[in-house]
Amino acid sequence: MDFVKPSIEYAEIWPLLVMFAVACLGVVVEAFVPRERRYLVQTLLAAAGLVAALVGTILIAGELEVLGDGQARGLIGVEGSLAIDGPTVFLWGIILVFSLGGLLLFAERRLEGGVSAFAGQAAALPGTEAERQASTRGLEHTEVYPLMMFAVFGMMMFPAANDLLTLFVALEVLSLPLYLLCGLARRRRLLSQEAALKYFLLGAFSSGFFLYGVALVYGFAGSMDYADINEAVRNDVGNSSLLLIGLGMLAVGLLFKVGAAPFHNWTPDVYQGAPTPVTGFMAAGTKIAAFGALMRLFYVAFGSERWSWQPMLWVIAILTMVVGAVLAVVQTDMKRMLAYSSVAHTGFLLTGVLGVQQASELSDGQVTSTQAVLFYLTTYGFAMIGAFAVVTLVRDSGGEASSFARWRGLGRRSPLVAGLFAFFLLSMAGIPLTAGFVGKWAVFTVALSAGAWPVVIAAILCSIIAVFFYVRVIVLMFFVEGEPEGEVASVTRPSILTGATILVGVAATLVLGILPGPVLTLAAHAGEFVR
Amino acid sequence: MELYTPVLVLALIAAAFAVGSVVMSAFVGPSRYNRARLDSYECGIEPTPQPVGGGRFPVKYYITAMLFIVFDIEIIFLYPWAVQFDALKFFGLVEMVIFIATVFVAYAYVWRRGGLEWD
Amino acid sequence: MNITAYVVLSGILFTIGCVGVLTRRNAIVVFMCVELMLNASNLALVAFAKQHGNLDGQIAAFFVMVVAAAEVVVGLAIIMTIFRTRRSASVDDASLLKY
Amino acid sequence: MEADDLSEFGNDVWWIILVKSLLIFVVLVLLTLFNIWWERRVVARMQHRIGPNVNGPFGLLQSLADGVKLALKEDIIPKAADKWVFLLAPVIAAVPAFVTFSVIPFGPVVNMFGEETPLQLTDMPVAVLFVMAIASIGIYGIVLGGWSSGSTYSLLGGLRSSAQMISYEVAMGLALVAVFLYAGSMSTSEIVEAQDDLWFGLILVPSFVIYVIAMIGETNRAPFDLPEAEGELVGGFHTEYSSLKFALFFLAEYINMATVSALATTLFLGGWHAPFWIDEVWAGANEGYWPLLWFFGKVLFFIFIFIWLRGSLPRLRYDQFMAFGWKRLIPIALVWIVAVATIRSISLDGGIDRQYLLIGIGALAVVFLVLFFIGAKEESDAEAPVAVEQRPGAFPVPPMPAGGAVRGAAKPLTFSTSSTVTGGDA
Amino acid sequence: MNDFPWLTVLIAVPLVGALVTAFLPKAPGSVLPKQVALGFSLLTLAVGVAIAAQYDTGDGMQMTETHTWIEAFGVHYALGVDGLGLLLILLTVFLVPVVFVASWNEADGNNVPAFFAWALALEAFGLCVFAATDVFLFYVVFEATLIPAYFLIGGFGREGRSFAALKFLMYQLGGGLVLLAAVIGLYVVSADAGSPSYLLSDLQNVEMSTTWERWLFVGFMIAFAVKAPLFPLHTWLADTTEKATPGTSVLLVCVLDKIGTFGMLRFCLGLFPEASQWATPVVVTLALISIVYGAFLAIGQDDILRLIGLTSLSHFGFITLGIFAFSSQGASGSILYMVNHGIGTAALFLIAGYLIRRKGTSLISEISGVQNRAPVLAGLFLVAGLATLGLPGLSQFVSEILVMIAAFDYHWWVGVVAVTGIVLAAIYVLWLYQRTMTGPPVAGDEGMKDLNRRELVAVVPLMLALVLFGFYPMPLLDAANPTVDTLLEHVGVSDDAPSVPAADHAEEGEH
Repeated sequence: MDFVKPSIEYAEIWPLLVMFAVACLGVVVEAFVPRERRYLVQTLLAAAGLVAALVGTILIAGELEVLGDGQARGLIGVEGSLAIDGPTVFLWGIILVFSLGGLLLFAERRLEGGVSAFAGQAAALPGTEAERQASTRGLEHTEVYPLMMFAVFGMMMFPAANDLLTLFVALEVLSLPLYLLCGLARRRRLLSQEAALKYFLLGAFSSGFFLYGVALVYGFAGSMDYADINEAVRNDVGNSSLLLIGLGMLAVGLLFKVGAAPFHNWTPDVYQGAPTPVTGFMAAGTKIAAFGALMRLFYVAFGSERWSWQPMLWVIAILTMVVGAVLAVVQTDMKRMLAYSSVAHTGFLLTGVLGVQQASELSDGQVTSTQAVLFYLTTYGFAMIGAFAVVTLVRDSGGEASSFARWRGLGRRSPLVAGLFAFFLLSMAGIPLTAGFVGKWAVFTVALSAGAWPVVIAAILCSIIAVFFYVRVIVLMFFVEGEPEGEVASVTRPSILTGATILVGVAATLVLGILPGPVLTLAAHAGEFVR
Repeated sequence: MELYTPVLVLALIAAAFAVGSVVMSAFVGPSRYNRARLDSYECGIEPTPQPVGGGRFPVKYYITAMLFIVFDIEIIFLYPWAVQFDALKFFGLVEMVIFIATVFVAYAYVWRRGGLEWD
Repeated sequence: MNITAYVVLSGILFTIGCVGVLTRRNAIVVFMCVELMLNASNLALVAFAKQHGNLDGQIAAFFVMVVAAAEVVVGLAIIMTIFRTRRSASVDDASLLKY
Repeated sequence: MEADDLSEFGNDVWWIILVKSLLIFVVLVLLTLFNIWWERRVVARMQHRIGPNVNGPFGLLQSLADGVKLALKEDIIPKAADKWVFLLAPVIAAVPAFVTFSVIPFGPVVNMFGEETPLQLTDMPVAVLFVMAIASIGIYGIVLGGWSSGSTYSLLGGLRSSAQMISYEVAMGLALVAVFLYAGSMSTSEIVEAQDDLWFGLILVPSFVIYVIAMIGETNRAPFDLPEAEGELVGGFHTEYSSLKFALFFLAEYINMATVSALATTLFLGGWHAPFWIDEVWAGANEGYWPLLWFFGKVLFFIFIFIWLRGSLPRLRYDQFMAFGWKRLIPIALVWIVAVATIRSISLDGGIDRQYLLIGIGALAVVFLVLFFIGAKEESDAEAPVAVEQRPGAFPVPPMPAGGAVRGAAKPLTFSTSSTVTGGDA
Repeated sequence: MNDFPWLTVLIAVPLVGALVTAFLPKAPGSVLPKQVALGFSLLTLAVGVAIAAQYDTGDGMQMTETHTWIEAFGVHYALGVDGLGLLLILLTVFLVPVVFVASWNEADGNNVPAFFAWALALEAFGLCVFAATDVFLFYVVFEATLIPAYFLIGGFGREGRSFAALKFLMYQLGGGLVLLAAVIGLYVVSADAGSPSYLLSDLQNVEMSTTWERWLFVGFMIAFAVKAPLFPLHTWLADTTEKATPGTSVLLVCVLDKIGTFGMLRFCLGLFPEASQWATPVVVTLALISIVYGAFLAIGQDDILRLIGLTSLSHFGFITLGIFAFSSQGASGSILYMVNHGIGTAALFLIAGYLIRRKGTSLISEISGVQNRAPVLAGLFLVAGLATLGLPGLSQFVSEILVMIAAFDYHWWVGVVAVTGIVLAAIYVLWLYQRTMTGPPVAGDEGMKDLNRRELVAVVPLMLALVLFGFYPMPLLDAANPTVDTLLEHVGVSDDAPSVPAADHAEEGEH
């Protein structure tokens, strides 16, 4: 057997490796550093890793070579299994930024009176003496940091994956730590555990579909490599029913991850049950990573098969938006509402994804679908992580108070925090002068350019519905007259960590709303996916 | 496929023997009913009632099982690597050292946190 | 080599797993059905690898095993926690999260 | 390359296959009977007894007599048992035990009834993996047997047994990696061939040692026979089994002994190659049916070691046993693999600067030392024992000693040395 | 001076004012925020006047500023004024201080700085809307006006305001999102035609297919019809005016809603001339329905603020009718109408506000005989009311007549129906006056005071303007006519009737 020695482009993938190394180091720290010093070491280590990776990503971004046709920059490395191109680097960048935000939320200890939002001892049964002991002794799971780093590693690998196998592995690397993180809430542990169980079972189920899709597509193309699959699709070499079924199953797996209808069922439960810092991190990170992967898969591997998946995406996008928007209206819990709104956002993002066109069909300087989706992901991430950070602040005697009833009149009691939250909501609703508006504009534009006007119309209608439920929250916070009955939540003063996250979120949302130019240019500069 | 046919033959022979033994033991031996004999053996005392579903195991066993899975998987990767090592040479060495080190990280964690302690 | 039989078998296994996930109520059984799905995929991968005469599928099968193992580890941990709390592994009992 | 080298296999006509299969089956059954007898004799010798000597010459038929006796015993199925699983478990335990032998090479190609065929039922590119896989199925038999009995002893015995087997299987599997590294194959016949000059047992001593230890743990033999520790668990997982079903478990255990011995022979002691360079002086030693002699000689050597250990060592405590497997064997095996790979890499590839390799090895060694010995003292980090609530319906268990389970060795006993009693015969 | 960014300053002043005011201490009874806000609004007025002084009628877009904003979308920060924009800008900068003075105590007991800050923000966005010459910029500020408006309605006003605010916002955003679709469509069209750009000047040269043009027109028109409001998208109007404070209502109806008609002129006609003609029958019909239906609804109201709100529905019908009659009289009349309606309705709202503040109720059935107790109030109310019904000599008469001419020109029955609107207007105004001001005074309001000085200061300028423009509308027409001419030329309609005799006043562009 002839054996070609593999080569690995360490210079281009080192941020990825840094994340992995930091995760592993985190585990070692967990093993060898005394308990009382772990928190500090872990947070510093994780932060240092994220910053290092971010710096690396920026450096690499500056050095990517422009490929032959000028559409794409970057290279395919590690024996064809990773593609380090413009979109990858862009996605890495925003994933790392949001992970930093997530990390700050993870590290917040002031809200719970000196402990983190995670269970003191996950193994202790809820409501038992052991649990009380764990909490009086101030135990906490610092394992969440390595877990998070592993998840970030998976998130970075996911959009970079250039073959189906890497894609699958990345999918799992990103999912598995999140399953665990979801079940680690300090308060409402039953809820949290249940969320973890649901997330896990449904996630495993969908990855089963995904994997079978991988197998079928492999059966069709005889290769896992995107380029080879594309070649096979173009030449129509194999059994095309294998391809279609496989494509559908792959889509199921990815659409599950992004939370698109009809595979969105986990989203509200998990968003609600998971510890809020995790929710924020997950809502931003997973979606970014999964959309990156989705686009690369569909554009690069199945680009020639566009006519068979675009209609499917049309239907799914419309369905997702409708489901997300309509169900969000009837929610009475802030986290669930945000979850459904994130489903609706998935629909909007899909609207951008399906707006792909050949380079020749675009005029000079026109917004491309990649650019639009990348930008939308950026705005979405800032708004989501900021909004969930605000949710962590609003508390009553039982911890976080996420039910609507508790939020009544919050705007009068804490106008600043309520105002910031309202601002995030307005951004999500897509009101001009916020980032969300520009993002929406971009994805709708590309969809309309690609002729998907029914989807755009549906999206507009859903936006109207969406505005309603966002505004309802603002009404609830600011304009509900009369004294609320029952206990109401108040805003706990956070430490600098959460405060910084919220402020950065607000600032970014505002700046991206008023001056989106630089980021849009950056996204345009990222170019197309390398093939 | 011919490589596996003999295995099947041997398995069939063994299975025939084993099943035959089980069946035979039901017929050959004597059968004298005795209520106490059909109870679970607990050194002569009344057997403790068993919860439905076969009772619960200590969590330790799960941990062992999980650890086993981790290492078994590691072995799965080590075998092909070992067989092809001559072709992989130094590259293979480096990659595998990284791989083993990674597993070792988890291993050290489990060890330090008391996952390998048995009472 | 004709691989239709293998693919059909894997399809059947996959369907069994899928139906199991959808109909069974015990979390562990659901989980086992998921594993069945993964292994059905493995079978298909290996069969296709044989058909195409390259090793990609087999390598993939290896990785799938790893992933499946990791999933087992994570999944069992989660299911056990729930089981210890509720004394039940039924997914129907996990119903605190609703609309 | 595998396909070429395995060309000798898979060409047998059907009756040769049948004959070879039957032969293996018969040999295994006979070997079991012999081993039981031999064990009893040897242990008896060690204990200054005579052992079975009534039935047949030297009591050789004693085992057979026992078997027949077992068959005539009442076949009990406890009422708490899960009947079908209870019946199935011994079958599951026994069948894999036989099957593993199908890839063990007994000798080179011979002329069998006019057909040229290797003295090996079959071989495959992944033969050793096959052995490991099939052997693992046997564990199911034990777990299911323990679980289906519906008895606490059985359940715990079965669990312990399986925990023990899988623990030592890891070490065993790791020990084999070095062999594959040197043999470049997992096919048993090729591994044997690769040991034409030098046995792996000699150049890969740590692997060999680990393997031998692991194989004893794997087969639940003394000093690792905890699942059947009579003092604690009565009969372990087969407490509730009787008659031939019990015999099947017994059979499986002894075949497993033979299997792991045969595997050890194959992988480390040159398989059917004649020992001590006999073939240097006698060219025919490695041809024809002679290798059978060497092969069984080596297998019986291992069996003897089993017996010897049983006769001389006390049983380990369970925590010591698990700790030994997880905390010693596995890390050592892993380190050894890296070392072997490094050495192999050096010998293959002269282009690498050895200095770097040495530095690398040194660094690795330091890392491992740090990992295992720096923090070894402060075990305080082990999670505090979580008090599990007593719920109605749980097993009534006696309260734990204050401060948790007692750990570590007991204080050495001291006796007043007024008079010494000369040890008499047992 | 031409390089000086006058328009940016015009927008920036109230915006800065809003920020400053918002962060002033909100101690109860503090007048500082009010004074600061008023100061900023007066400053804005000054800037507005300065712009007007430099404005050269007949020179098309002036004081233009163009900066690239979002390159990827072809979006520019582009401002400029023509006659249409200028008039509306002046109306805005004029009304805001008036509203501030009139609403001096409206927000007491609530978050005072917020009220004034939001109002200033609203002014800033509104000015930006009228000055924008980039569709995207227009859209952004168009939507952005909703936020301050929403908070003004939802935060200040009467019981049930939060629902009214929500209804307002949902309607407006719904319209806005439809507009968004159309704006996006414009991008696609312009991208297909070459490189994407949102500049009005670029877009006017883009060739688009009839289908595209019509669809985009529909999108724009729906949004503007919600804004304006036009039947059947008007239902938010009455609720909003009823619940909001009169000051807010002035800002909404007299300034914000003008964006709708402004948009029709500038964008519907400017960008989609063929489609505008294609849609004329429908739009005209809707406008007529609005005129008559609005008037009937107004007659039936028992709430003064609702009533005034609904009169606006009728008036906006007139404006729309004038626009879509496609004649210079119609268009000029509409532009004039926008200004005059702004002034007249503002006066009505403010005086009604005074009344309601005194009476504590807005129900007509509970108010009676006010003119005995507060003759000045009643008198001013009558003047404003008469202006609304189009009494000759007051400003609205001129615009109404122009629109009427255009309507009869368009088709005789259109004119007939429109005339009905005037008749009905007489009914609701006079009947309103009769019911509230005349008759026996209600017991219990003996202590009712007449207007104080502050209140007079707010209303008198409006009254003066009503009278001034009633007799001398030329400055307004001078400003409007060049715009109208270019627009009609663009649409491709040539007047067969002589234009309004304004040509010889072209040089006088002073007010």
